[in-house]
Amino acid sequence: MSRVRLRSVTKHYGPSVLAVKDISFEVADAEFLAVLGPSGCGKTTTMRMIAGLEAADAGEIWLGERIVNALAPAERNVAMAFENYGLYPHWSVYQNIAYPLRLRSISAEEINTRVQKVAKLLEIDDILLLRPAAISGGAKQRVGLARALVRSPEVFLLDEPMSHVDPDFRSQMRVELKRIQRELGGTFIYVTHDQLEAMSMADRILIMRDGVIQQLGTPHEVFNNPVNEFVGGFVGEPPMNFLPTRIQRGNGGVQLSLPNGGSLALPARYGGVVESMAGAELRLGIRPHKIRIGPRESGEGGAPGSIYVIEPLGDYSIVTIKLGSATVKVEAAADFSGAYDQSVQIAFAPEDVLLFGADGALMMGTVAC
Amino acid sequence: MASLQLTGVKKRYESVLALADVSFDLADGQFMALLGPSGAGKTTTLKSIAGVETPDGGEIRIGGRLVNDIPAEGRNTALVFENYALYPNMTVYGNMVFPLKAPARAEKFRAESATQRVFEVARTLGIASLLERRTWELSGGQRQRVALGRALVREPDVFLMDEPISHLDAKLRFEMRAELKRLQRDIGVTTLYATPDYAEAMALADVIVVLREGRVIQVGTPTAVFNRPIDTYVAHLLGEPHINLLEMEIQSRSGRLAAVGQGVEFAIHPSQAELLRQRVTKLITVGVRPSEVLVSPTEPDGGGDSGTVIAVEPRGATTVLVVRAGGQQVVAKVGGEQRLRPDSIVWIGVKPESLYFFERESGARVEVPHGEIDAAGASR
Amino acid sequence: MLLAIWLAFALFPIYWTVATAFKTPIDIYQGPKYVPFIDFHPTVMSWERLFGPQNFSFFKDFANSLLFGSMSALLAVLLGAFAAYGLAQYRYKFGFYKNDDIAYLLVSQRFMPPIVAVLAIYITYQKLSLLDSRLGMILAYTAFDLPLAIFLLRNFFEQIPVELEQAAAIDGYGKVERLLRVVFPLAAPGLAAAYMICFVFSWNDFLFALILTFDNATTLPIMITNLNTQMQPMWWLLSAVGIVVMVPPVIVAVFLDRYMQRQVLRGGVR
Amino acid sequence: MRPSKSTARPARNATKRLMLAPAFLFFAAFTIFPLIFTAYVSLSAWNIGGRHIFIGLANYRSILGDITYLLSLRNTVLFTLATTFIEYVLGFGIAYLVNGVARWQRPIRLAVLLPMLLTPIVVGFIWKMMLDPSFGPIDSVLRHLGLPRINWLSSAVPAFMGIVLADTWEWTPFMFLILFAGLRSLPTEPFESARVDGASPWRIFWDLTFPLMIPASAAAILLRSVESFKLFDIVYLITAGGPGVATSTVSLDAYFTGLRAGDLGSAAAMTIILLIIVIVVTMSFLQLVARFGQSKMRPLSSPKDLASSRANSRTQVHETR
Repeated sequence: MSRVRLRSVTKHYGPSVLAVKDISFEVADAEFLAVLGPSGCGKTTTMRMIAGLEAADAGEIWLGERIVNALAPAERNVAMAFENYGLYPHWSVYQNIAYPLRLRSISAEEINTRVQKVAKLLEIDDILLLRPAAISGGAKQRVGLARALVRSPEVFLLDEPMSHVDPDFRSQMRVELKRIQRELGGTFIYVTHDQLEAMSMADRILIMRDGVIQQLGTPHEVFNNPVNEFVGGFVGEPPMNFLPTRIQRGNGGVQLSLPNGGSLALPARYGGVVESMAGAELRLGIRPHKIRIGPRESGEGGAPGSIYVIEPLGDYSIVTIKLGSATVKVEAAADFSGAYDQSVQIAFAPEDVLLFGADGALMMGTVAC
Repeated sequence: MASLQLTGVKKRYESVLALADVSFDLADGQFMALLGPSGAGKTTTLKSIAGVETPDGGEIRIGGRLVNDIPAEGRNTALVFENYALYPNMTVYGNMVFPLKAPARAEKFRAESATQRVFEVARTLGIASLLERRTWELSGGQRQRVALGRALVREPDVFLMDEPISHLDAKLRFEMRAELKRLQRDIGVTTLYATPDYAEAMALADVIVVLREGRVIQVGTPTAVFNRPIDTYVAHLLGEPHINLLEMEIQSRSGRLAAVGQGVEFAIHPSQAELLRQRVTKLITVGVRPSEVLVSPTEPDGGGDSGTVIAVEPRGATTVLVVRAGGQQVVAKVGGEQRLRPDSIVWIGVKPESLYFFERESGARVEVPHGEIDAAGASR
Repeated sequence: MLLAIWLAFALFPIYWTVATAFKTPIDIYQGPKYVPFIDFHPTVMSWERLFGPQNFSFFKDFANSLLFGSMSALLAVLLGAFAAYGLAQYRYKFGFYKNDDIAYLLVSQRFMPPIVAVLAIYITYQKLSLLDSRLGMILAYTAFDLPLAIFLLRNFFEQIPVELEQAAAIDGYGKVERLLRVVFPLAAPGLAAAYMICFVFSWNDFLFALILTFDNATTLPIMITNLNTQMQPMWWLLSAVGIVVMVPPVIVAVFLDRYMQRQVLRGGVR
Repeated sequence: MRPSKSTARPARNATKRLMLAPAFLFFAAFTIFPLIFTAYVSLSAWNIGGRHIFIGLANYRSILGDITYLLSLRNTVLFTLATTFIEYVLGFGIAYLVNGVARWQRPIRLAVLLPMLLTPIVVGFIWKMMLDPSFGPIDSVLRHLGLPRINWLSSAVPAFMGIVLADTWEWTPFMFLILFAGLRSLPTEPFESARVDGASPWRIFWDLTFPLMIPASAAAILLRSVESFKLFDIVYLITAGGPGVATSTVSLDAYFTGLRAGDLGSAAAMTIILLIIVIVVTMSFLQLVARFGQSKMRPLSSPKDLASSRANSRTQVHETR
């Protein structure tokens, strides 16, 4: 196992498409790194460059103590699981998993032991003799994963390895995969567009957008201290609310204006930082579970609004509230009831608020992390 | 707008029984969700109602009128397909005006009012600026809205939707879900919505019909189905993370009843004790939702069962823990501020009133005898 | 490199033919001459002869080839489209025969050496006075093209998502209108492609024309063999006719190739 | 499970059948009827004027003793074997090379395909020119290289080779077309995973490319060999079967016997025998592919694998239905 380093790596497709733009990061030995972003953000390209399936236009890719830019995939000793399986269609599941071992002149018994072991781990030991065409998409994905895990490479590269897995089985697989990684002590790079997968498995998350790194941090960091609006909106479900706001000097302190005549008084400790920004158009971010429906209490901010939609979800409800032309989603109790268009108040505490500038960058974050 | 009734609808494709027996009533203006995994018969049900599949038996009534022998073009339904099925040879406008130019409606919407109607709906859906576009130039969310628009322009008697938002990204899905619900309520159109996602079904619908292998197994309001699932299957289907289903035994402990499993023991609420008393020493499946599992890093006053954390999934606002206690594995959903590490020791407990009891063999929930029958008819 | 050798091998004979069409008989019979303007002086002599007044049967044969190709392709595509649509859209069962078996049966005609059928057709045509008739040739070519059209179009109709026609039904359109407004517009590229391929097959045929025609209904390939059988083959003239015969299939191929590059059904579903 | 595509109710069954009717009509009139009729003619003494009497298998007996026919038959079979083999190997190679070309692929592809698009009779003429012993370019090239001149069309073996050469020129593109399409439709991901798994290009070819190309190869070989059995046009034009009957084929022999010599009965018998051979060859080839495909596609199989493969294929059928 080794650490992986990328230094100023850039990749173009054709003259006009910049897939990955000058990215640098390091994955520690035995770390589980999730690369998270929407489709087209460059996350898969990044992984394929590490595997050697794409050549970087510029920059260095290090595996352990080697620069591998010039090496063919076969010489890099990496294992990869593909989103669309990449299974050998004419061979059985067993033969698929065994293939990388057979290429390495390992004895037949050893191969058999290792294949059986990994198959049991991924619960595919009962389909070892079937061909890929005869098994479900989720099972194919597990076979692809097994073929990667059966090896002992420098780094495991996993490209959306659960996207076709039955949702029912996915939560179990997340737990299993995380456990396998800890047991193997392997370096994992895991590409996904699903923030839940990234949050629940990774030691650190690398968030990308349009070929540029947005943030690299632990799940707690990216959730609680997103560096910009994009990260704030991408991580967390239901997504973070964003409201237009403006800094005002009010009765005895600094205030944030809220839609529909609402306001939020900032505690004195923030005053100095933002006072200079008075009048600027900003965006206020607040998580749905940090908003309360009800009259505001002292020290809280809030605004009047009306109920737009109520969505009961069993454990809780999501209530969408219209504040003039803006809307916010609020996580309310499971038994929340109310009439459509009924007038309500929302309230939240200043320490749960994030402030973003016009360019989307974080200006003021929560203290707690 | 009209009511919709299905009675004993059956459909077989060669060796596969798609619909074994589907019956339900959908009142005028109601929003009903068909909930079930793929293969449960949702799409076949929708297509049978629309008239593009012919059921082998049973009756379908729209607004009281038997439509079995009326071809699709005569039924005035609208169906939003899972893959949208936009006509690639037409513009967005062409797609949306298409149903209005059909022979059956040509009179009602003459050229001028058809155009107006399309503009009106396009404006409601925020796609008025896309009308001249070709369908392949649109993003997934835009296509979904065009499909919705094409369905809405005709003022259908019944509005059918087949997983219309399942291919959108997470953020858009949250937005569209709320918009759809509000839109349906504002228009008041009778709606049947197929989805495999329990959250969509609960969030949107007035009534949920749970389908399994071509059979209706439960009908009820979202909260009724969630809180009073008819069996372990429904209990498992609704809720994320899934409900914990633990194999236990009812035992009498110094006069009080308790559910006892390997390494865990839950007290039983007095209100349920009466019902369970005759099952003492019987094997039973106990259900407890992860959000109802109490986890504490120190031993609580009343005691409890200790276990080892084997997985920690931070999700931001919440954290999901997998705890191994005795021979059982229990999933718990706790606050996001919880910072437990794998291998730490915790104590778990449950409030007695949050337990569900199911027959071990059949999976049927042990019925609570009185006062809990839901208005929409939880029993079927 | 290997590829370049093959390309030279593939292209040289074609070049040779084109060059020959611009030579005089003397250039030809003095042994091989390769490069125009250096080796030999290009002339349009053969072309004058071909289009000139004292011409033999060139215009008649050309018109026949064109007529047979276009009409038989039209019929084959029309009738083939019905069968192909049916096979793609419905489920059939005649005894043990289901869709795939029916399609296979119809297409299996292509496996039969045409000489087997053509003798019987010769006798039958003789009886029906269809020998050397234009109608007879069109019918024979239609039969000859039909399996091909069915094979191509069935694939094509199967690629049209069934949901599109279902959507049109729900939108309020009857069967005929659904076909006209949704299915056929979407299938138009496939119909065009099948038409062109059928045209070329009819156009290129030699055996049917050789056996079933002798005067009125002869086609260009027959003209070539007639010129060829003379003691001193008029290579210069033959090359010119050959070029005329070669051009339509090549145009069709270039056109189809461009066509296949484009995604035909993009944006339809999802 | 695949939902029925039928949007029809029972009343539309008539429409459904009507759609197939014209195709079946043509099939009956131009395939089934001629087939039966030819079989009947083959059992008769039937001359071109129309007089005929039933003579049983006499035609078959006489043609099977006829050296011209036997030679034609041998030529047809040899010719099919030779061209199919040569064209397959060349076609695969060219497809593989063109598939690896990044720039100018479209014009190269068209250039490779060109010979196949030409009207066969024109191809015949072109090669007659090419092979001409006095005025043809091939002859002149051989002369320049100081090699012995070959009198292509007037002695038996070179004439046969000349026909094979012309056919290879014309139809290798067809093999290329199908094999190239096959290569292009191969999924890319298995090849990428093989690269990551550490397989060399050589192993990738033999472990993946070749086995995955078996269906395309089988289709190409089958279609091409069936076409080869029909060979008529270019031979008619280049040698007319000559010198003597050295390059005669069954189709050619039947044509001359039936329409030039007027003995339709014998000609019919000749074609029926050809048809039987084509059917037998096609069937046994398909059988061979099925068996070869089984073993070649499972090079690692253990007995246990083989035992399960039958169950496996059944599941597969079920899935695709």
